[in-house]
Amino acid sequence: MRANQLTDLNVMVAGQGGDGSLTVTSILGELLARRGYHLYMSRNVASRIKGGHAAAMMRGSLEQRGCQGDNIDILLAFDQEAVDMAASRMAANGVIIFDTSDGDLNREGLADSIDIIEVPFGRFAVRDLRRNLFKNSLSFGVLSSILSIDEDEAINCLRHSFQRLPEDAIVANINAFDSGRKFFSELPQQPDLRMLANVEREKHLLITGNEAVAFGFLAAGGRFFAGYPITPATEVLEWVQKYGSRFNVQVTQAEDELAAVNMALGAAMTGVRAMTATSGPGFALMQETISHAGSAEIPLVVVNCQRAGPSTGMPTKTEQSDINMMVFGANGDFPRIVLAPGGPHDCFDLAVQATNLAQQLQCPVILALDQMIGQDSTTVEPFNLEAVVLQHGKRVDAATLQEMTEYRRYEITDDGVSPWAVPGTPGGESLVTGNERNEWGLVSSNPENRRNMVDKRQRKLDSNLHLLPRGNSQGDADAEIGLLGIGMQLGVIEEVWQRLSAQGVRIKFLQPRTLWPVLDETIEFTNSCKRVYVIEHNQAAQLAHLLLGEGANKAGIKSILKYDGQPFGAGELCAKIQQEEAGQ
Amino acid sequence: MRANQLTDLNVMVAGQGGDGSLTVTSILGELLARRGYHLYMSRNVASRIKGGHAAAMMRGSLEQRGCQGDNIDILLAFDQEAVDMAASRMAANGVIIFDTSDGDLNREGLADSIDIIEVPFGRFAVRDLRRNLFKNSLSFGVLSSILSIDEDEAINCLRHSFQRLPEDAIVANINAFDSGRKFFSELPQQPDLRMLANVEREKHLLITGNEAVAFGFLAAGGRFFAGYPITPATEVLEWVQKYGSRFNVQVTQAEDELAAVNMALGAAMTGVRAMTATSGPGFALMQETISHAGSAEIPLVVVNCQRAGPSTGMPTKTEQSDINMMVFGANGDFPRIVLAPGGPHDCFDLAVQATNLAQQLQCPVILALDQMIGQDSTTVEPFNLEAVVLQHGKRVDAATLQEMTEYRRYEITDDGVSPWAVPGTPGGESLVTGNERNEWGLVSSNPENRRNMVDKRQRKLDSNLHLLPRGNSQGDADAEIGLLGIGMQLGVIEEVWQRLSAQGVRIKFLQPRTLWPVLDETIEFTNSCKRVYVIEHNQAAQLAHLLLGEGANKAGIKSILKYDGQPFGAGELCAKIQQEEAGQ
Amino acid sequence: MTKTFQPGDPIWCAGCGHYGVRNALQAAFQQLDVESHQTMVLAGIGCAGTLQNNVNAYGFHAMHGRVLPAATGVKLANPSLDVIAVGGDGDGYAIGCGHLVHSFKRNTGVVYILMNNGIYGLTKGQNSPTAETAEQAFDGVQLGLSIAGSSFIARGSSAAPTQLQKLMVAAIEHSRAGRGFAFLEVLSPCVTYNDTYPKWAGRMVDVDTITGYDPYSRTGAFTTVHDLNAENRFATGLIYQQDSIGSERQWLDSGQAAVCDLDIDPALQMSDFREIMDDYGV
Amino acid sequence: MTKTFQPGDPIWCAGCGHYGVRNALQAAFQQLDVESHQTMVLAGIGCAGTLQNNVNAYGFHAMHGRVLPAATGVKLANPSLDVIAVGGDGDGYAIGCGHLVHSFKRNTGVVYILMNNGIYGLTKGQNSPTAETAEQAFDGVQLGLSIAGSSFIARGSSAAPTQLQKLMVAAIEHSRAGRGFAFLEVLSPCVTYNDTYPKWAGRMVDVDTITGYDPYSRTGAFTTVHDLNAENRFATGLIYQQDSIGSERQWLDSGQAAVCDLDIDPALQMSDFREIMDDYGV
Ligand SMILES: Cc1ncc(C[n+]2csc(CCOP(=O)(O)OP(=O)(O)O)c2C)c(N)n1
Ligand SMILES: Cc1ncc(C[n+]2csc(CCOP(=O)(O)OP(=O)(O)O)c2C)c(N)n1
Ligand code: SF4
Ligand code: SF4
Ligand SMILES: [Mg+2]
Ligand SMILES: [Mg+2]
Repeated sequence: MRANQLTDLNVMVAGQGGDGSLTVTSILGELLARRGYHLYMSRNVASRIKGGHAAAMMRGSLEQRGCQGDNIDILLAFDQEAVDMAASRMAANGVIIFDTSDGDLNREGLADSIDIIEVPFGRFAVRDLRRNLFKNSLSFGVLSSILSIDEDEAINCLRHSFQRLPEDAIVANINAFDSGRKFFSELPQQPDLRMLANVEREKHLLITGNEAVAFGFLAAGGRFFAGYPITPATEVLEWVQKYGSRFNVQVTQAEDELAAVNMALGAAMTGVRAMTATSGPGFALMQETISHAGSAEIPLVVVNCQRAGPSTGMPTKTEQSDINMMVFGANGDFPRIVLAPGGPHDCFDLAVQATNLAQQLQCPVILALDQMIGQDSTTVEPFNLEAVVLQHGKRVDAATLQEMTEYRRYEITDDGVSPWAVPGTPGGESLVTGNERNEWGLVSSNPENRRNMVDKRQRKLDSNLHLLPRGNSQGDADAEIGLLGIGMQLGVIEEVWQRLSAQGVRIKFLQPRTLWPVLDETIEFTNSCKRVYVIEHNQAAQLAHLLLGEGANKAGIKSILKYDGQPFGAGELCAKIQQEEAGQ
Repeated sequence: MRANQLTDLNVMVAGQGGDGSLTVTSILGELLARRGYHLYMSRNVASRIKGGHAAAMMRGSLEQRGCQGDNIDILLAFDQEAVDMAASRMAANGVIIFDTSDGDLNREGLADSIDIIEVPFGRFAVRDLRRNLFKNSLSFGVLSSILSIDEDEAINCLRHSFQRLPEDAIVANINAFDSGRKFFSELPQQPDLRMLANVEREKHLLITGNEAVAFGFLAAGGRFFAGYPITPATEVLEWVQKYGSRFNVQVTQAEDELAAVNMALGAAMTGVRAMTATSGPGFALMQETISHAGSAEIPLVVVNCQRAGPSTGMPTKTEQSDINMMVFGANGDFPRIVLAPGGPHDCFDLAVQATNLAQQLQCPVILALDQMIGQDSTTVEPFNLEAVVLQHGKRVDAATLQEMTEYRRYEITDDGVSPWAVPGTPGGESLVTGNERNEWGLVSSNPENRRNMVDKRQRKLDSNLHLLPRGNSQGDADAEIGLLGIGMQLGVIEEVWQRLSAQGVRIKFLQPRTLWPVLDETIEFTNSCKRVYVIEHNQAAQLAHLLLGEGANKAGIKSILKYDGQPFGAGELCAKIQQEEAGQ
Repeated sequence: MTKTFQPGDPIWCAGCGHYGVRNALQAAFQQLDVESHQTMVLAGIGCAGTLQNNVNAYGFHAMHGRVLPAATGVKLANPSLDVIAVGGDGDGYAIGCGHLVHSFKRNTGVVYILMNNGIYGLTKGQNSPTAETAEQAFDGVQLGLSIAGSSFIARGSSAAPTQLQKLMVAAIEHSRAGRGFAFLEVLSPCVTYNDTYPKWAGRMVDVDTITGYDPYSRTGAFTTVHDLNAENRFATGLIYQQDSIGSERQWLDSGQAAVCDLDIDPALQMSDFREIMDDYGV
Repeated sequence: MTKTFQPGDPIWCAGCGHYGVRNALQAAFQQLDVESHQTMVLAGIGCAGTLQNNVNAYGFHAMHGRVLPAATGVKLANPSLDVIAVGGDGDGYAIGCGHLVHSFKRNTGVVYILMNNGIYGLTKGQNSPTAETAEQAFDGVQLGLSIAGSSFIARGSSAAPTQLQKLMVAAIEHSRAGRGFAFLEVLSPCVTYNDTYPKWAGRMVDVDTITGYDPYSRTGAFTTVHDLNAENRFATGLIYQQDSIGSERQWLDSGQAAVCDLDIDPALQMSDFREIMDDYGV
C-alpha cells in the first residue's frame, strides 16, 4: 500500500431525498469493496416516505469497523441543510460537492481548508425529481474523479449497480456520469485528489443485522414467522418473505402484533421453530403473551429492534431504551433470556443460539437489536454455517413416550425442563396453560404445588447458565479502566479501546451478549475495574441500573449516555473518557 | 374489659362453596363490630363461580390489625378438605364445627386440645345447595352460642344482615338459627365458651382497597372511568358504576384493556380526571399506551391490582410480582410515578394524591395494589374528606392564554411541566403527540431538540420529588434491624415490629409509598440498617433489586420471599426473622 | 399405555349451558372417530375457556381474546391436526373481535366454537357485547357474513343438542375438507348471572325450516338473519357456507409441505444457504 | 392573539391521495364554520395518521390502531367538541379493527375518516386488509353494515373532491345532530407503493345514481354493496344512515351534564361523600 492511499474514507450524501440518496453511496460502496475495503453504511432519515432530509453515510476502511468515522471526508450536499448538519463533522481537508440549484453555498462554519466544488446541477437538467438517478450518476462522476478512479472501473461499477435497469436507462446514466467527469475535469481549480488502495481481502458479506438475524433463525431451523410491519424491524419480515419460500417457511403478516406473537406461539406449540420481530411499541403490545410463553413454557423467539422511544418516539432513530422492558416487562416472575448481538455477524450467531435455547429451555428468548445494528450494512466474515447445530432439548416422540410409564408435560425435574411431546404424537395428550397447574397441566392453586412450579421454572435458567452466550471482551484483564456496552456500541467501543490502548491507556472492554440473566462474568468484569464506563443509548442508564441490581459496585460505574437519536462517534467517546479520566 | 374476654378472634369458614360461605363471617363481623372490635376479613377462593374450595376468614381484634391472625380460633368446616387445610393453623384451644353430612371427621393432624363439635347438617335438611343460607344461619346459631352471645343480640345482627330479604325468608333463617342454638344447647359435652368484650370505639369504615381507591379517585374529582373486568380489580369498575352516577361520572366498560386505557387517555386530554383499573395481564396490554401518556404528557391514573402471575397465573391469589412491570415496563424512557398504598385507608389517600399528581406532572401515575389490599375488608378510620384539595398544575384557561404572547404545549420550563390548555379553549389549539416534537408539538427529530425534550420530561420528576408521598415508618431510628415492605405487607410488618419490639429487639420498619421514583428516604433507611429484611410476595425479589439498582447497599439486604399465593402471617415472619437473626 | 393427564371435571355451575357444548363436542368427536392425539382444543379465558380441561385431546389455554391467532398458528404449522378453538362471547366478541374478523378473512381451517351467554361469566356477570341492553346487541353471525372470506357460519344452542352435534360435525368436516374457517356460535346460557334459557326459548328459528333458504347466498343469509333479529329472534342452523379453499390447504395445494413435517437439518440445506450468502458477497 | 402552533406542511409524497382528504376536510370545516378551538382531530399512525399536523385544530396523535377509543374518550368527556378521528386502512382495518366494530356498536358521535389505499404506506408498501390479493379483500362498509348499532356509513374518494366534501359535511352533521358515529371511508391512493388511481378509476358507483336506492335500508345497502363488490366495483356516497341517538347524546338527554363541565370541588359534594361513607360504617 502506498503512503498517500486512503485507509479510511467517510462519505456522506445528503439532501431532501427519499431513497434515491442511497444510490451514490451504494455505487461507491461497490467500488470500494472491489478495492478490498471494508464497509460500514448507514442512513439518517425522517419517518416519511419521500422528502424530508435524508443522509446516507458510507465508511470504507482497510480495517474492519463497526461504526461511522468521526469525520466526513467527502460530503455530497444537495442543499444547504445538508451542509449545516455536517459542518461540525467535516474533516479539515475534506471536500464538499455542493448542488447550487437552489442557491449558492453559505460557507459559515466551514473551515477554509475544506475544498468546495459547486456543481450547478440545474444546468444538467436534473432538477426534475423523476430524474434523480441522473443526479446520482452525475455526482458519482465528480466523486470518482476526486478519488482518481479511472473511467472504466467507475463505469463498470455503475453498470453493476444498475444491472436491473434496461440498457437505455443505463446508457442515460452513463451519460450523466460522463457529464460529471467532464465538469470536474474542466474545473478551474481542482481539489487534491485522493488515492484509493487496492488490496486483497477474503470475500465478505455486506449485510444488516435484521437480515442476519432472519438468516440465523432460518439456518437454525426456523420455519414459521408471523410479524407485523414496524420501523426499524420490518426487514426481518421482508427477509423471511423473500428467502423463506425456498425453505418452505410459513410467513404470515398478521393483523397486529398481538396476533403475530400468538400465531408464533401457536406454531411453536406444534414443535415448529417460530419467531416474530417488532420494535418498541409492538414489543410493548406483546408483553402479555411473552409472560404467557414464560408460564406455559413454550419456545418463542422475539426480535425487538429498538428505536427511539417513548411511545412512537422517533421511529427511524436509534436507541437502547427498551432494556428495562425486555428484561423486566410483563406480569409476574418467569424465566426469560435476552440476548444482545454486537453486530450483523453476531446477529446471525445469536439468532441460531436463541432458536436453540428456546427449544432447550422452553421459554421466551428475546433478541435485543437496535436501529443501527438492524439497518446499517457492514462487511462481515461469511457466516460459519458448519457450526450451526440444532439442539432439541427434551422433545419426546411417540416411541420414547411408549417407554415412559407416565408423561407429565410439566414434570418437575432437576434442571426444571420437562419432557415435551407435540400435538399429533400418540400418547402425548396434555394441557398447556398459562394458569398455575400441576405436573399434569391441570389448574391448581395449591400453595405447595405453586412454590414447586415457580421454582422449577426458575431452575431452567439457574441450571442452564452454561448454555448462555458469553460476552465479547478484549484488553488487559488487569486494566483498571473498563468500557462496557451492548449492541451497536460494540463497533465504537472497539475503536475507542484501540485508540486509547494505542495511547498507552490500560483499558479493557466487555460487550455482554447475554443481557438477562446477567452473567457472573459481567458483574466480575464490572467489579474488577476501578472505573467502568457504561455506554448506553438511553437517558435512564438502564444497563447500569441493571448491573447495580445484580450486584455491581456502585462506586465504579460511570454512565455515558446519549439519547438524541444519533450514534456515538469514536472520537466523541474518546474525548469524553479522557476528560473524565483527567478529572480523576 | 374482663380478663377472659377475647382481644383477638380468628374465625374461618370453609368448604365447597361459592359466595355463600362469606355469609357467616359477615354476620359475625357485624356482631363483633357492634361490640367495638376491629375487623380484617379475607377470603381464599378458586377462580370459578360456584364450587371449588372456598374459605372466608375473619379476624376481630381490639387493636386495629392489617392482616389475618396466626391461628384459627374457630373453624366452621363444611368438609374434610377445610379441616385439612386449616389444621396446621388451628389454635391449641380452638374449636372446630364440623359438618358430618358427608362423613365423620378425620382427626389426623389435629391436637387433642381442640374442641370438636360435629353437626349433622344433613339432619337439618340443608344439603340442598339452594338452601345454603339456612346452613349459614344454622351454623351461626352454633357459633353465637360458643361466643356466649345472647339470642336477641344474635338475631338482631342476623336480621340486619338479611335486611334485603323478604320477611318470610328472614323468618326461615331465624328458624334455622334457632335449630343451631338448640343443637348446641343439647350437646352432651359443650366446649369452653368464649366471651366477647364490649367496648366503645369511634365509627369506622369496613371497606376494601378497591373500593377505597375508587372513592379516593371520585373525591379527587375523578369523573371518567373506562375499564374492563378482571379479577381482582373488577370491584373498582363496579364501585364507580354503583356510586359514580350520583356524581355524573362517565363510566364505560370497554371492549378490552386497550380501548379502556385509550378512552381514559382521550378523556384525560379534555381535562377531565380519568382513570382505569386492571390486573397483571390487562396491565401488560396497557404498556404501550402508558408509554404514550408518558411521552405525550397526559395525566392518566392506572390502578394495577396485582394477582399471582405470570400470565393468567392464579387470578384469585395475591402477589406483588408486577413491581418490575410497573416501574420498568413499556418502551423508552419516560417519567412515571408508582404509588403503593399500605391498606384501604392509604388507598383512599393515595388515590387522591395520584389523581392530583397526574394533573400536576402531566404524566401517568400507577397505583400498585395487590389482591389482598384490593379485596380484603378492613375497619379503617373514616376518610379525611376535608383534607382533599384539588391540585390543577399548569392548566391554563382562555383568559390566561390571552395574556400569553405564545402558547407552546410542550414549552421547555425549569420544572419540566408545560402549560396546558384543553380542547375547547379558544387560542389553545395545539398538537399532542407521542412522537418526539418541538415545543409547538410539531414532529421533530432534531438531536438537540430531542435531548432537551427528554431532559424536560425527566425534570418533571426530578424537580417535583417533594410532592411525592413519603413512606410510613416506625421504630427507633438508630435500630440496626429494619423491615421493609410495600402494599399489603404493611399490616403484617406492623404486627411483627410490635411483637419483636415487645421482645426487646431494636427494630424499625419502612413502608415506602412511592415506589417510583425511589425516594432518597427509602435508600437512606435501607442503608441505615445493618440488616434490612425486604419482605415481598414474589420470587424474584423485585423490590430488593429495585433498591439495589437505586443505590442500596447490597450487604445489608435480606430478602424474605413468598410466592405461593398465601399471605404472610405475623408469626411466620417473626419466626423467620428470629431464625435469621440467630444465625448472625 | 403411557399414563398422561386425565381430563378434569368441569368447574361450571350446575345447569350451565357450557355442559351442553362439551357434550355435543364429545359426541361429534365420537361420531367422526376423531383421534385424541390428532386433535388440539384451544380455549380463551372465561368459564367457556375451561372446556379444554374436560376433553381428551391436546389442550391449550390461550390469553384472553387470543385463541384464534394461536389456533391459526397451530393449524398453519400442522394442518393435519383437527384444531378446535373455543371461548366465550367476551373472549371472542369483545377483546378478541379484531382477530375474529381477520380469521374470517384469512379463512384458515380452524373450527371456532363461541359460547354466547350475553355475559361475562367468570368475572361475575358484566355485560358482554351480545347483552340485550341500551346499546344494540351484537350479532357475530351478521359480522361473519360481512367478511368476504368467510366460508362457514352456523349457530346452535345448548338447548338443542341434536342440532348442535350436527353443526359441530359439519364444522369439523368443513375444516377437514380444506374449506377453511368454520364458525359456530352456540347460545349457551349462564344460569348464574344471565339465565337466558327462558328468555331465549321459542325465539330460535332453524334456517332449515325456512322454505327456499339457501346457505350459499351471502346476501340472502344476511337478510334472513337481520330480519329475524329485527323480530327479536335468532337464526340457527348452518346459515352460510362457501366451497372455498382454506389458507392452509392453499399452501399444501401449491405443493409445499406442512412446516411441522420438514427436515430442518442445516446440513441438508447447505447449498441453499450458500446461495443466500452469495447474494450478500462483496 | 396568542401565538400557537402553525399547522405544518404535509409529509406526503406528491400526488398522494391523502392531500385530497385534507383539502376536503378543510373545505368542510369552512363550509360548516367549524371553529378551530372547538374541533379536535385525532389520528392513528401511518401516512394517513399525520393529517392532524396539517389542519388548524386541537390535534392528537394516538397509538397505532387506538385512535377510535381515544376519540371516544374525548367525545364522551366533552360532547360539545367536533371530534374527528382519521387514519389509514392498516390503522383502522388491521390493528384497530376490534375498536372499529365496537365504535359502530357503541355509536358515540365521533366522525371517523379512514383513508383506504390498500397498502401500508409509512412502512413502505406491505399489504393492508383491503389489498386485492390472494386473500379476499376486506370491505369496511360491509363490516359496518353488519353491526346493528351503526348509524352512518359512507364512502368517498379523493379523486372525487366534491362528493368527498359533501360526505364530510354530512358526517360532521350526523355527529353534531347527536345521531352518533359517522364512518367515512375514503379511497385515497398511495401513488408510491400502490397507485390505484388507474386501477380504481371507473369502478366507483355513487349510490345516489342507483334508482330507488334507500340509505335507510340496512339489508338493501348490504346487498348493493355486496353485489357491486362481486362485480369488482365499489359503492360510494352516503350508503347507510339511521336516525339513532348517539351514546354521548343519550347521556345528555338523560339530564346529565358533560363531565368536562362539572364543578369537581370536593367541598360541594361533601354530603354525598358522607353518605357513601355511611354505607361502609361499622
Ligand atoms: C387480558 C385479560 N383481561 C381480562 C381478564 C378477565 N377475564 C377473565 S374471563 C373474562 C370474560 C369472560 O367472559 P366470556 O368470554 O363471555 O366467558 P364466560 O365466562 O361468559 O363463559 C374476563 C374479562 C383476563 N383474564 N385477561
Ligand atoms: C404498534 C405499532 N405497530 C406497528 C407500527 C408501524 N406502523 C406505522 S404506520 C403503519 C401502517 C400504516 O398503514 P396505514 O394505516 O394504512 O396508513 P398509510 O401509511 O397507508 O396512510 C404501521 C404498521 C406502529 N407504529 N405501531
Ligand atoms: S357463571 Fe355462568 S357461565 Fe360461568 S359456569 Fe356458572 S353458569 Fe356457566
Ligand atoms: S407512501 Fe403512499 S400513502 Fe404515504 S405519503 Fe407517499 S403516496 Fe401517500
Ligand atoms: Mg360469556
Ligand atoms: Mg394505508
